[in-house]
Amino acid sequence: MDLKTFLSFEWSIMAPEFIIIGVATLLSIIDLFMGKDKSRRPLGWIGVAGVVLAIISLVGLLDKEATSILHDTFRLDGFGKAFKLIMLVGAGMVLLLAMNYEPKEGMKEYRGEFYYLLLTALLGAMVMTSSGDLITLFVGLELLSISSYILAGLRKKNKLSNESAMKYVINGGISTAFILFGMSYVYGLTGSTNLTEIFTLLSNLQNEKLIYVLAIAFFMIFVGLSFKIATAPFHMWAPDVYQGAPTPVTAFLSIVSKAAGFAIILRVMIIVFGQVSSGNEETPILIFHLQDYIAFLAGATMIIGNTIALRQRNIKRLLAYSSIAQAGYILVAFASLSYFMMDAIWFYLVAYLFMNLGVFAIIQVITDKSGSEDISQFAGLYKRSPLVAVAMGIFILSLAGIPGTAGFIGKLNIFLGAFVTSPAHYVLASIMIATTVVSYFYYFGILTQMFFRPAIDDSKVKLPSGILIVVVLCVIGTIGLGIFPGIALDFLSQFDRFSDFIG
Amino acid sequence: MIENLLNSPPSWLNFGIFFGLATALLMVVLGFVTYGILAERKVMGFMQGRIGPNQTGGSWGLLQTIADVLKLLLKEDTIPKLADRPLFILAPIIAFAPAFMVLATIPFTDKLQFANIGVGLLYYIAVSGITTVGIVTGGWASNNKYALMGGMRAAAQMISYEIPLVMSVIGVILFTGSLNLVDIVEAQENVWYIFLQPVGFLVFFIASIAELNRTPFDLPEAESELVAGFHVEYSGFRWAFFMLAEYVYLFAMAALTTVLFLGGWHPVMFLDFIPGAVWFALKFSFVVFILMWIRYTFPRMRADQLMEFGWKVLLPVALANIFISALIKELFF
Amino acid sequence: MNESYLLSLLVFSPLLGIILLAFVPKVQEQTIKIVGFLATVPALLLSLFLYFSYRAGADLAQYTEKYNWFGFIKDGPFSVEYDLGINGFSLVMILLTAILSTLAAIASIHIKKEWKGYFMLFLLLELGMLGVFAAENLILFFIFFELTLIPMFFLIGKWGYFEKEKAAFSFLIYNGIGSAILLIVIMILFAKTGTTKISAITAILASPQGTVPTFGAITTELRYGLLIALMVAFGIKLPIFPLHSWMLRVHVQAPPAIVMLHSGILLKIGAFGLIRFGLGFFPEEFKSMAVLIAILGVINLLYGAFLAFIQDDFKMVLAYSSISHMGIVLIGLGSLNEAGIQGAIFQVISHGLISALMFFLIGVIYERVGTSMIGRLGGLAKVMPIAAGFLLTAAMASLGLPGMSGFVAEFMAFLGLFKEMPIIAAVGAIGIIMTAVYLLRAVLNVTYGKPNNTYENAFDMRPIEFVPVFVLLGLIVLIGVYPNVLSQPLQLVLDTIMIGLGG
Amino acid sequence: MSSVPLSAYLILALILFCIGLYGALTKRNTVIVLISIELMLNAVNINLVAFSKFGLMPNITGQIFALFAITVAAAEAAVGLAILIALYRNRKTVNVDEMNSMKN
Amino acid sequence: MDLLNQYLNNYLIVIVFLCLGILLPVVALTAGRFLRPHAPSEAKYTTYESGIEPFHDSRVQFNVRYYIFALMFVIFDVETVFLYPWAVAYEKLGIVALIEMLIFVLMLLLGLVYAWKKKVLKWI
Repeated sequence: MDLKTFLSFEWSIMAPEFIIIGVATLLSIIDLFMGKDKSRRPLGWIGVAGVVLAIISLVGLLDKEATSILHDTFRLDGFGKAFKLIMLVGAGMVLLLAMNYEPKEGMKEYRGEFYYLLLTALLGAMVMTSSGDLITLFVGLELLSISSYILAGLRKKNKLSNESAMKYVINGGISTAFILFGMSYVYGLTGSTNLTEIFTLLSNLQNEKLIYVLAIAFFMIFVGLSFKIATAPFHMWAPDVYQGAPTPVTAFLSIVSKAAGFAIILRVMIIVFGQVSSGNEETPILIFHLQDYIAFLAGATMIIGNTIALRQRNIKRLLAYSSIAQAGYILVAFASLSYFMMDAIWFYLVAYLFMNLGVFAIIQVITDKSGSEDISQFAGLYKRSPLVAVAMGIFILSLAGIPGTAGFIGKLNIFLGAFVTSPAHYVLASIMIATTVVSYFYYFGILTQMFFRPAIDDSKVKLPSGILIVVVLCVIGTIGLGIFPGIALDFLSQFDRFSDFIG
Repeated sequence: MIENLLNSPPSWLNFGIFFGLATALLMVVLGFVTYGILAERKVMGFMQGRIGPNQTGGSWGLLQTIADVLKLLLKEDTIPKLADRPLFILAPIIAFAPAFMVLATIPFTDKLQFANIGVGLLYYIAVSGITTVGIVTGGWASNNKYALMGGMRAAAQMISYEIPLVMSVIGVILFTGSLNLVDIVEAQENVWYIFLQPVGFLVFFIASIAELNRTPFDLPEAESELVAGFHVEYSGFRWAFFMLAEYVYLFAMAALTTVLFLGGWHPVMFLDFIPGAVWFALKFSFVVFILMWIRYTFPRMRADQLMEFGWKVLLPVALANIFISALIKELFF
Repeated sequence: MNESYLLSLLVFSPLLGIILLAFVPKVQEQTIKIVGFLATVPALLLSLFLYFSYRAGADLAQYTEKYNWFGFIKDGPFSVEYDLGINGFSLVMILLTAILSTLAAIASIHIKKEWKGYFMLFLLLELGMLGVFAAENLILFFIFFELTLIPMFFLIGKWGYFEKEKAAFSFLIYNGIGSAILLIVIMILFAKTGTTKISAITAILASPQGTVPTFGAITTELRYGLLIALMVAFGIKLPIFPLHSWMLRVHVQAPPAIVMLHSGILLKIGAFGLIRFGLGFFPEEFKSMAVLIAILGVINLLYGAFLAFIQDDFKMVLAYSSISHMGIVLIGLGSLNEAGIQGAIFQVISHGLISALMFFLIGVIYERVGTSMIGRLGGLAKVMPIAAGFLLTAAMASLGLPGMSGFVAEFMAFLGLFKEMPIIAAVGAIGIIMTAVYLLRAVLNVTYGKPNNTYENAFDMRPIEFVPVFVLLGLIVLIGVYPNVLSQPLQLVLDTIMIGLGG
Repeated sequence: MSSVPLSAYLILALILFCIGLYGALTKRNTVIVLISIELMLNAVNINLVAFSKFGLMPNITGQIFALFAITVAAAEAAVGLAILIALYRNRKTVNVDEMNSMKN
Repeated sequence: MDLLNQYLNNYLIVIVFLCLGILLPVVALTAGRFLRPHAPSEAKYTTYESGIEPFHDSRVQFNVRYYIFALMFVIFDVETVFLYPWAVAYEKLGIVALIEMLIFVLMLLLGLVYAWKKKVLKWI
């Protein structure tokens, strides 16, 4: 590559990434040379400013045609833009949470690290979302994962934090190995790591044996990626990690990391395996052969997540199982492989972003204040601070999928996808709705605590300004998308069902 | 004839021939070690104003080392009962085998080289790293606090200095465009890399001393504090193999320095009537002498100085050197 | 089509009250009560206006409202409209809702705490109920349907009696299952037809298969499956025999004003849905299951009656009597002729009025004497002669005394069934007698039985409490004497149903 | 001697991968678990390099991929060990099954 | 074919060296076994430590610095994996690769500075 080609690339399409990496580097340097006793809070604002800047630059790129640079390794298409938007908004809000995260011990010295590790993790997620090459994809994935490992263990003096990080590393390492193993087979069969090339090469594959190998590769990658989104069979880490990690990190893992996980699943699965012929007359496309297995995993995830959540007393652990279940719902959208798949996943992730982030924002305030994560800390919240309780109630209702909230429309979209295919996925959708009803038990259990039970202490819960911003944004998002889902759906329609996904 | 051999398909016959040749080299190396040790003592004596060994085998003490070896061979071999027996036995072998293996790729002259492999330099660095494992294993298996401390220190030191070492040669690779040692030597036909890469050479040289565990960087076996470091529990021939490994590395490292920076077998200026092998031997001996010289004239460093020097001075310098080299190459070549 | 905002105004008028209440300070109890009451009035006035203008011959179609809401495909199928409209049946139901809501607001004087939250939820509940009847779009219907769930959960769980939380949860879970099943049906229909407009779906389902393009085959099996699912979904709400246990708890534990609304309207949503969707979408299939429905009706009738006979708690008696009376609705539906269906609809409305009256009176008595156990009551006629007298009158209405609404409804329902299935009807008739027995036993015990209680604080009815009683009794008698007030508006709907049934 | 078939490499890689997986799932000592994970990752590298040399469409990309895999594996191991050290300071254990303060 | 044979032969030589490297200690030690005396006594097999028999495992917990340096080594050593191919192919890659490498090494330096500032590089 000579200088001319190098300069001929449209570097501007990487602007959001550049901004994030620049801010992350800047923050790490500032943090390094800052006095020990100085407050790190301004750094958080720099981080937020960087994320906002990145969002602005991304919005500026919205009209751009799908473009690839760096020999097709980086690709900005509708899919990338849409998912990056979720991640950026999510990370921005998590930063606001992190600035106001004040646990009883073990956080003071590492506040600076928090911000830039969060940004590098975000960078990994973004790179992953718009990569056009297995290697880039993998590097992005690992940038996200490794940053998250450290983030989970950031409270170095805290046992739970250590343990959660350790478990995260072990599980993450195993899943990485699985993904890589699968990818190595894909590479072996095609001799290329470029997604577009793989797409064309594999669609011409006819050899039965090789298709068999490909199916194994598919499973390895899928199982490995299911770790990222915390679905069965790799969900075991989630409760422990969610519980032990600092609350903003938990929020990050459950939102940005999950969105990234789904982004990579769609990228890899649809592009790499989307057109592989199965050698079978009836269902000529391999992925439709494997659909039932994905559906099985989705079903198992929903059942496991929702039933085990029933007996949790720790609020973060409960939310962990809830997020497993929610991932299962989104997986239903993937398993049904319908016309609406991408839209449904995107919309649900947006809804999930608002509702779950809101929940974590309030959880963070409550648990910081009391030092306990037991669900009983929410008792009488309505008496103590009615508005906070109402906001929390809205988020919980949205998670439960009650109409009028974004969560409901998201579920609607998923159902539509599940039913519109032929044959329709009646069983899967039924499991989904049945487990949703099961989830009422624990979601409304939280509401019971907040509204029906007497308060332990009558102290007011006051939201710091940063968290207040997050909560207000999330309420607006949750209710707004519940009542006017057209906003998001119209926004989505400009990508035309991500038709430029495969370039 | 050797050409034909190399071009023939690999077979057991080849294996036998190579084996014979390698044994010959081994003998040479053992000879070097024997007289290297003697030379070291003599040079030491000379520098310290005394005579050194002079009784055994004539007036210069020529048989002194041989006597030492025999003594070691006949010495009773003890393995402490608390030691981890299998590892204890294995450790000297792990330490020695790579030391000998690295010699396979060193080109002594354009003809006299055993294995001309494409990634010779990488091979050298990679294989030599294994020795560290042997040393740590020895320290660990002894189940002795001195030994363990020595082993850990050795490991810390060797890995710390390995980084400047590998970084410093990048300049050389940059100018040659190859990892093949023969290519590297041939690229120095006109000008030696010591002139193009003075900084690289300096870093390399210092790091190589540390890698060899020689004074001023001989912390792992610091007699006065750790008794003898990782091999405190070893005696007899097992101990001898650690020593042997050390001296074979001295040989190898001096050879590598010659190859990388001193133009290998290339003659100085017009003196090309003298065969390459002699030139190589001369340069090689010079390097060995310098190494000995340093050993006797410098005091041992403190542990903290040692580590911080490696990380805070050598590594940044080596990194900077890479870029200056790249820029020079970009601008002037 | 005229642009009219009347229906929106009607449905969302309680929202105004909610907003106003939000700004009223918690301590001003009197203001809250007045605002809460007044907020129910606009809906009442508007619905009365609609009723009388319809009686005067106005065309209801002019009130239809339709706006694009959101679409899963932009400008294509799979979009959802905001679509309100009424017919005679729903008009009557809206009127009933508005009247009962106003009366329940008056009855809410018995509530003891947290007026503000109570009235906000109360008005939200009213909004939901009004919306359910006005929705012309399945998704909209479902949203309003679920919207009733949440306020009910809180109203029961917070302002109920001793086992309120348990009652709230069982209400939530049963109805959650019901609405989940309903959602599945709605989404399947949506996915297959691409629309959620009720009239459009009716038209598509009515036309023979293959004549109208759909997005998936609607096979006969699917139709039966959907119908059964609908029956289960609405059967839970109604409640039909094996799915009724939640409703007992709610009736016993919820505050009286809420039970008025619950038994008066919420249960009727089940019947409404069954008629509107079950009968409206799948008339053919409904026909072939008529016997089953009639049998279920008879079982409900007898089961409710038997169990009501052995209850100690007056509220339980009324709860089982509700089950029993809902059996009559089913009997009417099972007959599938004009008289039967008209009877069913009459029963829906009549029972709405009667049970509201009964529960109001029970609430009055409970407030004075602190119990509703028949064994501990007795001789109320002496202490509270007026209340006892009204109670007796209401019981008479309930057991179908001629001249009151209950009689008309039961008479027509049985008339219809005797025409079609005389044997089943004969068995069912036993239930009518049972009704008289258990009601008289309970009421006579309470009014004239031996007083077991000292009734220290008992006083007779307050002036304000006369308003609901008079209004309800007046309506009951009006319908009983002059059924035309109902039958005339319903005629058009009945004709449509009969055409759907093929004559 | 040059005719070692591709399948031999693949089987070797698969065996290594399985050994690593077994170790990662069953061993108590976290260090061993981390090493097992490294083993799995290196199995992948064997695969990649074998494909890159003897695959259906041999090219250099596989080796580049392997390089990245090595780097990432190193980073992961480094982070893993760092976390392990922090954990050890707090808990005085490196056993996986003693990390149970969050069970309920 | 010649090239392939050369290639293989070269590696054969490496194997030969490996064998020899292992063989020499084995042979020497085996030979030594026949030559050296064997007169065990209790004291000879004690651990060398001030004359008092240590009564438990001497694998004491050592300073965490060792680990941290090991971690640093792993990171920096692996990064050189990228520098070597770049250096070899430098002529073909040219200025663009130089800039890229500059960024890469700057990142490395940043890491080094980070470690420095965090006092990781300080020995005891």
